Amino acid sequence: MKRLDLIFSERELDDVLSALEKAEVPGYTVMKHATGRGPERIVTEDMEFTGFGSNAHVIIFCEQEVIDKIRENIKSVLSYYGGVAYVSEATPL
Amino acid sequence: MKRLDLIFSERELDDVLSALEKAEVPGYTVMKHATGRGPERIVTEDMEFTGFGSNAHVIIFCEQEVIDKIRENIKSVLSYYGGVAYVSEATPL
Amino acid sequence: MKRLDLIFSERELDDVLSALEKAEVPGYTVMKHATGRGPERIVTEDMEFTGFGSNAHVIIFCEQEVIDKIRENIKSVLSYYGGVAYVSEATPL
Amino acid sequence: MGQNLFIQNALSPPILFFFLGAIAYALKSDFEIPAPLPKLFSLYLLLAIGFKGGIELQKSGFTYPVLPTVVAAILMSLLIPLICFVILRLKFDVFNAAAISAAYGSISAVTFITAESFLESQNIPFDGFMVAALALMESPAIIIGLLLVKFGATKNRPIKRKMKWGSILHESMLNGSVYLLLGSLLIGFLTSAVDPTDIKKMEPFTGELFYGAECFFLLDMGIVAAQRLARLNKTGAFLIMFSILMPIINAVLGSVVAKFLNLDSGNALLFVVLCASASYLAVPTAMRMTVPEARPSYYISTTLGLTFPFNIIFGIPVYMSLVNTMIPQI
Amino acid sequence: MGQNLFIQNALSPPILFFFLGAIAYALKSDFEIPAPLPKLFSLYLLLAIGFKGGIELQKSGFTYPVLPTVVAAILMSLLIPLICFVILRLKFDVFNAAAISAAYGSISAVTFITAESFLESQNIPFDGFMVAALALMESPAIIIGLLLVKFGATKNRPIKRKMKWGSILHESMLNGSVYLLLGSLLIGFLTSAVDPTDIKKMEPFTGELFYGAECFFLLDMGIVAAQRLARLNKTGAFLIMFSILMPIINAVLGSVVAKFLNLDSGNALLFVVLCASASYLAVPTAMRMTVPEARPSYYISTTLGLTFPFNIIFGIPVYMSLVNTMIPQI
Amino acid sequence: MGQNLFIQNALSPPILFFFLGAIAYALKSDFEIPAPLPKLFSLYLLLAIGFKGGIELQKSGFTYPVLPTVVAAILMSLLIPLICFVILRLKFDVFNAAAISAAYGSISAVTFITAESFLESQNIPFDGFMVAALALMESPAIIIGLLLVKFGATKNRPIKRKMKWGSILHESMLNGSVYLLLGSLLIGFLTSAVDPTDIKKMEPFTGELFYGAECFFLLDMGIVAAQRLARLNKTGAFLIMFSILMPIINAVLGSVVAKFLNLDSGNALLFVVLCASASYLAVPTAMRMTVPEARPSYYISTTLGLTFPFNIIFGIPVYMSLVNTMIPQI
Ligand SMILES: Nc1ncnc2c1ncn2[C@@H]1O[C@H](COP(=O)(O)O)[C@@H](O)[C@H]1O
Ligand SMILES: Nc1ncnc2c1ncn2[C@@H]1O[C@H](COP(=O)(O)O)[C@@H](O)[C@H]1O
Ligand SMILES: Nc1ncnc2c1ncn2[C@@H]1O[C@H](COP(=O)(O)O)[C@@H](O)[C@H]1O
Ligand code: NA
Ligand code: NA
Ligand code: NA
Repeated sequence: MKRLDLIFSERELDDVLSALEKAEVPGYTVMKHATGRGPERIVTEDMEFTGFGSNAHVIIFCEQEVIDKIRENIKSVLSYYGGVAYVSEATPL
Repeated sequence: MKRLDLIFSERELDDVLSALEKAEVPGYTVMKHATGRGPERIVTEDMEFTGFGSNAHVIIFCEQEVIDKIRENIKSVLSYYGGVAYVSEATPL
Repeated sequence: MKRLDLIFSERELDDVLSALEKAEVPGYTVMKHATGRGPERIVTEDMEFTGFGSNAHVIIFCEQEVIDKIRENIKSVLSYYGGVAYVSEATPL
Repeated sequence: MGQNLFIQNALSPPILFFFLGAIAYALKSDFEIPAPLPKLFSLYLLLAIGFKGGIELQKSGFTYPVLPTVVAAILMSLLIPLICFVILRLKFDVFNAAAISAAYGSISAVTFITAESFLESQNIPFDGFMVAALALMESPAIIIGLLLVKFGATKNRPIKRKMKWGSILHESMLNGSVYLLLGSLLIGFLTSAVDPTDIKKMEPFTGELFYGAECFFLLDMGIVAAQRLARLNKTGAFLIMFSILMPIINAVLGSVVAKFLNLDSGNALLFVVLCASASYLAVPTAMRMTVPEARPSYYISTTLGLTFPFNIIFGIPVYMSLVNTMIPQI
Repeated sequence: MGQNLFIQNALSPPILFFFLGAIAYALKSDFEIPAPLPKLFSLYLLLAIGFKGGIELQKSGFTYPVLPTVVAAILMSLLIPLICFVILRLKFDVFNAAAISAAYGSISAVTFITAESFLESQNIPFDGFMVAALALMESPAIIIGLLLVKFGATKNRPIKRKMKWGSILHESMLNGSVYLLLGSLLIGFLTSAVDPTDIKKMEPFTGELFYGAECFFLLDMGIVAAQRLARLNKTGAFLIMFSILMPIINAVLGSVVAKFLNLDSGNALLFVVLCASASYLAVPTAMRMTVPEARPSYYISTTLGLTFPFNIIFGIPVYMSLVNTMIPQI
Repeated sequence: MGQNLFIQNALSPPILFFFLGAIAYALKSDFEIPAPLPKLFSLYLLLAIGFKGGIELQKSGFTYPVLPTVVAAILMSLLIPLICFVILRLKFDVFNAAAISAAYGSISAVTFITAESFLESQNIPFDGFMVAALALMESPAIIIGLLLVKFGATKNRPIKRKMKWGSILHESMLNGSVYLLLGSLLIGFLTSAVDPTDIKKMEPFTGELFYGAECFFLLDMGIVAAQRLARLNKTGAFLIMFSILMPIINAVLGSVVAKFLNLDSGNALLFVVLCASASYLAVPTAMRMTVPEARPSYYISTTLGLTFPFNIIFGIPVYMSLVNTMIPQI
């Protein structure tokens, strides 16, 4: 099994989740209120109250096939607004 | 070393933590307020104020033996109420 | 690519982040409000309002070289106040 | 007159803010109230209504009609789930039927508050002791729901899910929101016996602020209800019908009991609203813990997405007309 | 007299709490107000000013000078971005210039509130309908900003970033803070037409609490503004000059229009403040969504880190002197 | 009379809400107030007591007995840690002894507030300037604690842990809660000199709301204290004894000083409570940063889990009796 970590602005959350649903992921977990820095931008806590939005961290445990299905859609969202996506190995307990 | 990720309803947090303590984990980290979707249920933010509870994400870094000790207890909690548990490799910095 | 997970008291966040900047990480993500237990201490939610501070979980995706550059500085912060640091493998999506 | 009441209710700030929230969701506005801010308001509202109810109960004492009304309320919270259960068993298994039934036997504090605000702007008096009825209708409904599972499904359940009396009582009495409501009621009751100046010092917090906080909370409830409503299509037509018709049936039952108890029209409306409303706080939480076989979406989505908005928008004025018909005002 | 005004403003609780926050950051105190608590206050302030504005609008009706003032405000929120755009294009590309321009065409609700508090402690009367002007200046500024991008950069953009009218309107009208402000205005307007007792019940929440909540929020704004200011060095001298001088230019423009509209000095100050202030809520959010090419640090750091503190600390008393000079008081 | 005072205190809303929280934990109710809501209330309470204290200080000026009382309070916050240190060194190393000592030299703002509420319901007058004493007792206690480490453990510490004067002062003066308290005090002091109408506008927020917010916060403190109490078994009998007996010793010391200062019974009680209470906000935070060798559970669990509940439940009425005995009322 694989583990996919996505980190991006929470304002794109709906787009990302519907991309995940389209790829028929078995499930996902969302953690909001993440801050951070990427190659260009810095995301701070005060962006939460200005409506600008902080980051969301989405974790998906799934098979390799699902990862392959996800790739295109997710990449197009992340290339537009920024964000990162990494895959690693994971075994069910 | 191993890394164990557990995601489940925060209402089971006490049960899970005492299962971890029983297996003598060296430590653990808890992140609450996670939302998500599993095979059956969808967990949304409004469940926090209704008392229904959102998800907790628990991370444990430990040796393989501890993982083996944890397995039975954790699985019985997760099979009852739902949730996921995945193991991956990790090396101390 | 590597994935580095750091978990430590949020009061050391500024020190850790400037150590990361010095090592020229390409980016990082911070999740605050984590609680947990380590070998010595237990960190609970009420520490947030007493000003004592809960934990921060920092994730960095970077190359092995950056990890090597980070090591010394991070370890000196974590050895002083406690906290954990683990490295694992990650591939860009 | 019924139509008039409807418009007056629909144009009151709490309902308008509820609409504002619901429309935000419908129009895909990015307006939101992030967690845990709604929790702050729900905790505040429970504390404040409990506390004020306790004070009023101290004032009125246990004279007529306090005790019979409270007893009748408790009986209704036992009876209604049984009726619901019979109806729901036509379509659902024991677990789901019991969980949904318990929700309808219990009450919605926010519906109750909205009804109080409605009475206030209609200048119809009502008594504070009705909060005691409210506070005491949660636990019995949970207990009856769990008993329905215990005896209805005893053979099908694996051993580790066998319900024990201890945990049934724990879930029904110590659920966070029940506990806060009952506790604040008791504190209000005790304090006002001892020291009325302390009560006065609480007034700006529990009293004056209340209406605004109610509006703010309903703004969030509007978003949540709309989200739930949007997901209701998966629950099927039977349950959708149920979540509109059952409140009406319960309201009619309630109004008969209210007439029998000889309540004034204000208290009668509150009694009817208690019967007609369904719980989305205590009961779902308790059911989730003890009856994991039931689908939460059944008992949360219906109560939050349909019964709750129906009651505050249409129910309250309709029930008022009903009460006015049955209990002629002097 | 100008200096006097400056000191009186600087020693008022809102400004002092703002300083308290800013100094906390400067001295590296660990004092902080964790998310989402600032959001609670920003939601509250928007709801309260909207609601109170709606009530006042109901009272005044659309008599003179309400309509011309509101129309003039809308025109200013269309004109100012155009002026800004011309200036900013000297140094920035279309995307950045348009995004920054939109921010300066729009308004800062907190600056407006602070100006109201200032007028109150000066005992200078002003009218509640100015909130309607405030509420209606956000969307046009966003629209003009997006149009500048749509027509100014049409060739350079990849197809998927082509802007559609639907999304321009959506971003400009349904942005969370615009929506809450306009919605609350409408609710205040409707409710006060129907039932004045409901209004009275809201008063402790939306009225009495307001000043304290404003101070608390400004405490947080002090921290945030100082953080932004500290990061401003990367934005360059041109933008730093712009974010101080542009408000002054806009204020002068605004005072001319205010004189032309024959506003009293209180309303005139508010009008000037609307022109001079820049948005850090609605506009940045809308720009982030629709013009990702623009650097957020340009339009957030300047508005929050420089223009906002400049306006509340120096701007308000200076603009007051300006208004006093142009509009002789009787 | 002592018993009477005890019952009157125990039946006041703040203490009852504290019990409600503690019992929730004891009975394993799932009732909780999620982070960061408790932070909202702790920030609010610090801001409000600081601000009101500043106003009162402006009113009273630095006439007798303001200055001597404040100076005495500061001296007590230097003396008490020294006494504690001597006692604690019997069982603990320099680091732990110093950290715990600093906590007991400092104060608990919530204990102080509870004592004020107690005096109000007893109709015993007291002066607002006591808040200045409160605000000025945090930093000296921290400094003395750090000095004890600096000079007591200088040889055992690795170089990088050598304490510098700069960081000692930084930790003691710029700790978030100390900073907010002192800052609000200053703002209240300045504002009330300049403009009394601004003060009036703050009153609903900082004044009227205060009692209710205090109750809400104590509800959370009840949960937290009970959690800490449950974990106290690991700290050993010596520390448990210490955290009950030391407050009493400090109270006796304080009452002698209060008599010497010729304070009225109200101010005397507050003075005694300041001496007897221990810090769980500023001091633990400062110690955590500068003395990581000390175990936080020692200085937090005792102050929060034992000393704090002991003081608000038993301490306040006992100290009142003590004050009444020593300072005969006219
Ligand atoms: N190398 C990285 N490691 C961890 N998180 C990252 C990294 N790069 C970017 N991020 C996260 O992704 C968010 C969006 O990045 P950006 O691509 O700059 O818009 C940042 O705010 C970070 O939270
Ligand atoms: N495949 C998955 N990947 C990531 N998170 C998951 C996955 N499946 C379930 N979860 C998380 O586990 C929670 C409980 O799942 P469930 O088993 O549906 O009760 C969900 O709400 C998700 O947050
Ligand atoms: N083995 C572990 N697995 C996961 N998290 C840990 C582990 N050990 C420590 N932590 C986290 O690191 C924090 C600081 O640990 P400590 O070294 O005890 O100060 C703890 O509060 C936990 O959140
Ligand atoms: Na009911
Ligand atoms: Na403007
Ligand atoms: Na003390």
